[in-house]
Amino acid sequence: MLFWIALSSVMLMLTAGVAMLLLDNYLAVVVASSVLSLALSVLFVVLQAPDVALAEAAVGAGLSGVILALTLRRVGLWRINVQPPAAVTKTSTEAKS
Amino acid sequence: MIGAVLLVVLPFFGAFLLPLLHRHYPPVTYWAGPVVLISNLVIALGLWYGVSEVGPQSIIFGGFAAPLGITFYIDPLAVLFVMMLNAGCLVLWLGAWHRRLHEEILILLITGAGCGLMLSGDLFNLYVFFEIMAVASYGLAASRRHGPDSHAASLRFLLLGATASSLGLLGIALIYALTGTLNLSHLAILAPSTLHGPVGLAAFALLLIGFGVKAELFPLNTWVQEVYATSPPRISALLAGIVSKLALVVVLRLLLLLYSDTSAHLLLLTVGLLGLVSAELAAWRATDLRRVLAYSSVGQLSLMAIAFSIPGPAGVMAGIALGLHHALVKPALFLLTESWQARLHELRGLAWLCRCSAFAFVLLALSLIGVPPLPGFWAKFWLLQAGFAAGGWYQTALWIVLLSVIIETAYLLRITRLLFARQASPRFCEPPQRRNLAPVLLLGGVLMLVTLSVAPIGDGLRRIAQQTVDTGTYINYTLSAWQDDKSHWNSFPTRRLTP
Amino acid sequence: MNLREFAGLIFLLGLGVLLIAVLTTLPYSNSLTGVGNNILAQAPAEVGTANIVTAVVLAYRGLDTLGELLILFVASTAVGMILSKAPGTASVTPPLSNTSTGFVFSAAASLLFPFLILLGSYVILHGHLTPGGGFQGGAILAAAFFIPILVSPASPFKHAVSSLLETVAGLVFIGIGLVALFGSGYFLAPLGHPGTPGALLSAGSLPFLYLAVGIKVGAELAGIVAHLAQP
Amino acid sequence: MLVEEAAWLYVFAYLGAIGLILLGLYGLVMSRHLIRMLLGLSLLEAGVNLFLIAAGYRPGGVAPILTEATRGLLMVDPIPQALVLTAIVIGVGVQALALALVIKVYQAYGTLDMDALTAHIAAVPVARSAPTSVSAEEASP
Repeated sequence: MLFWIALSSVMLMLTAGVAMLLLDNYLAVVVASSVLSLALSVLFVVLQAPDVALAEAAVGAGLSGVILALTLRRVGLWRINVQPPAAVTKTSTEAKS
Repeated sequence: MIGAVLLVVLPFFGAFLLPLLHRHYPPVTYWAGPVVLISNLVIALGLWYGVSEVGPQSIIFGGFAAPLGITFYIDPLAVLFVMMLNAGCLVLWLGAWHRRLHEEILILLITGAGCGLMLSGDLFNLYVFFEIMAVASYGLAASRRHGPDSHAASLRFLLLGATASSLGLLGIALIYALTGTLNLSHLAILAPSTLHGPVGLAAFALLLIGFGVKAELFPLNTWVQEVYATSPPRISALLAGIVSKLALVVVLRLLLLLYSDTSAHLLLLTVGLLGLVSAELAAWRATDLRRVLAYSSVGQLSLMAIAFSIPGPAGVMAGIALGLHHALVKPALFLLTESWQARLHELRGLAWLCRCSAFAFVLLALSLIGVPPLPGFWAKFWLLQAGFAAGGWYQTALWIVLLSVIIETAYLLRITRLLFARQASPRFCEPPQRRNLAPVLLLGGVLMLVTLSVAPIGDGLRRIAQQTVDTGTYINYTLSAWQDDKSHWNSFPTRRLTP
Repeated sequence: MNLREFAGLIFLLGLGVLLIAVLTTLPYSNSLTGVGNNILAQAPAEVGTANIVTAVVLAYRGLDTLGELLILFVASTAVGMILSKAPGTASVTPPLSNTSTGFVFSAAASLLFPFLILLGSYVILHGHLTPGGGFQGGAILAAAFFIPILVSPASPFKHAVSSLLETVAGLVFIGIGLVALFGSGYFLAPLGHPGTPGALLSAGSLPFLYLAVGIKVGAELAGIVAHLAQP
Repeated sequence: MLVEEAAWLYVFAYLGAIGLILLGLYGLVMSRHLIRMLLGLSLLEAGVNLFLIAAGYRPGGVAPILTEATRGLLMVDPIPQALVLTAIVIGVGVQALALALVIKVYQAYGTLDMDALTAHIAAVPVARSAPTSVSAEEASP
């Protein structure tokens, strides 16, 4: 039982890690980073570190995802539909005005 | 030895208190910093007196004996650099005309963390203090008010620095996995059987990456020129002149205590040589005064790393001398050239408009090159002496060092020639701003004073170096709680010490 | 592929091979020293915590915890410095979700608030008994305060209050350490009687230290989120 | 190399940690987008944390929390857990600072491309007005 929990959480963790680097949709990236933290905290529980698991779940999955999402909103990447990067970036003159 | 604790805690206390006080009484930012720094300096002088009278001391935290809790080890090297840090921050404080709350908080935190970094005898505690210093430097590097460039440079600095310190933490994890302890003296006892192998060397390389970013070591110094070109001179002076040395001193401690085998020394030597050559060549090609100074700072720190990589007290002495000399000269240069043109070709003929600052520049540059009566000469002389005595690879390395000194001479003399050029006059020149004058004069005065008293200072440094390489004393003092029973690592007595 | 990427990949490959090779030589917890074992054996009697990780965090390595609080303090100070001095670039930022935040969200947020406060306080105050403590509880407390910001970005966040809490909590932490320094001679030494491990009122001064850690972490994290959320 | 009964847990944990570290470094090296690089950084930190926890694990050990049920049993090493608690919070602080810088950089340049930033910095000594304007403003508080 423990074997399968550990195996599946490692697999989930690594998959989420790859997804974080490859996905184009930043909404999905934030979700992937939270999934990674949750899988990691499951692994911490399996490794008999409940304190660290709690911290990882609260800080990694919750808070870190929130600040990432807030930043993405302020740089204009927080959108459901993926657009080509040229349309996403705004020019510096716009920013200055 | 309560003083050593206060040395760290006082700046932190001040930093916590500053926002609250500022809200009710804004002028507090003008004197809170100097008060903390001066009291720190007084405490450090007291420690210096104690250390030179009684010998090295160690203190423990929380009342737990050495390998279980965190220890501080107070020896002349640590106290010397603590004094350098506090005095340097105080001198730079003189140069700040307008004080902004956040900057003052960050500088206080750098001071406290730097003191802890010098004194701490626990690997992870070193990492924590190093991180405080690093994060505060990222903040300071981004502190120019109208500079998006400084934000960008700070961001690049942060990415490099955070990556490297994560790898450094990986090195700490490897060491912990191999030995099961984090106390430096405990590790020093265990090192010959556990860390002197390929895995231990890999851990050292990872730690070198971690600490090397701030120490401006070879592949990790791309941030240096960007940050120093975009941040205010006061911050550049602080980071280049003072903070970077501390990281290198930590590397020296690790090298002496944990890695006394030759491969680690050769690794540091290689890194230092590569950094030296690349930095001097880059400085020669640079067309921007700030970048020239930044690259020359990388070169000086690489020289210091080379000196530290030479086994024995002679190399350590040369390294300390190089570090202290650079801490005198480089902040003065950064502050002096604040109001000058950034581009080299616009400096043409500047000397005929503001003579005093041009002459001061030439004096500092000559000391940086190492022209005989000035202290820079003696630091380099001691380095060559130590390298020559060490023999082997180090003698080969000396040729590269000499070559780099020639390149350094070439670019600094080129700037001097531009300053004194007759044919074209600059469009305009401002004298150095008054706020920078006091620190520059102070640093220059100290430089002159050192020139006049090289012999006693050399003797003092030699004694400090002797005590620094004496790792047996370090281990005895920090592990005194269980030194009577050294044969059983697994069953050492752990008792709660009661005063 | 430029030189930087090439060098990076070489480094990556080397590090991977190195780490895999290292795995074959690690002692796998048959550690040479008894530092961890000694702490496991001594902590309940010496410090009085049932959760030994708490004993390590606050008693054996209390200085690291102070340092970690300072790093958060540095980070929040620097974030405040960087984001507060926007010279008139009040750009319009769209709300976090595409739909406007409706009644359900705001009602849920205000309903959640007391529960999160309760949960956070519980996790902090039982840090010496069960898994959890100042960091975890602090993050939960922070969540209680920033969830209203996420729901309606216009809701005001009192930076003055959070900074006051932050300062007081930091001063309490250092103050307890200094009391120990002048009382028993050791900075951050556990004060008071250890008591019986497992009781709520045990472990001397450690619960107070963890309370200070929790409030400080909570206030700083909430302040950081508020800075990032409000242009 | 591993003869213990619960050795597979070590294998999973260490391989997972190495996988995360390498993924994170890959993201940092191969990507030029600031957000991706920060994601790589957080992957790297997570991997290092997992490595530390795995270094403190003992086969058959229980969590280091003393209750009636665990009295007398073998416990895992508490020190790495305390270190990782610290490291997690450090990681969040650094990430928050980095994201704040990302926001400012985006407001100034309108781009999140690392190469563009490098180009901007490389062209820094364009105007000498920067230091004087700062000092002029700072002199009159």
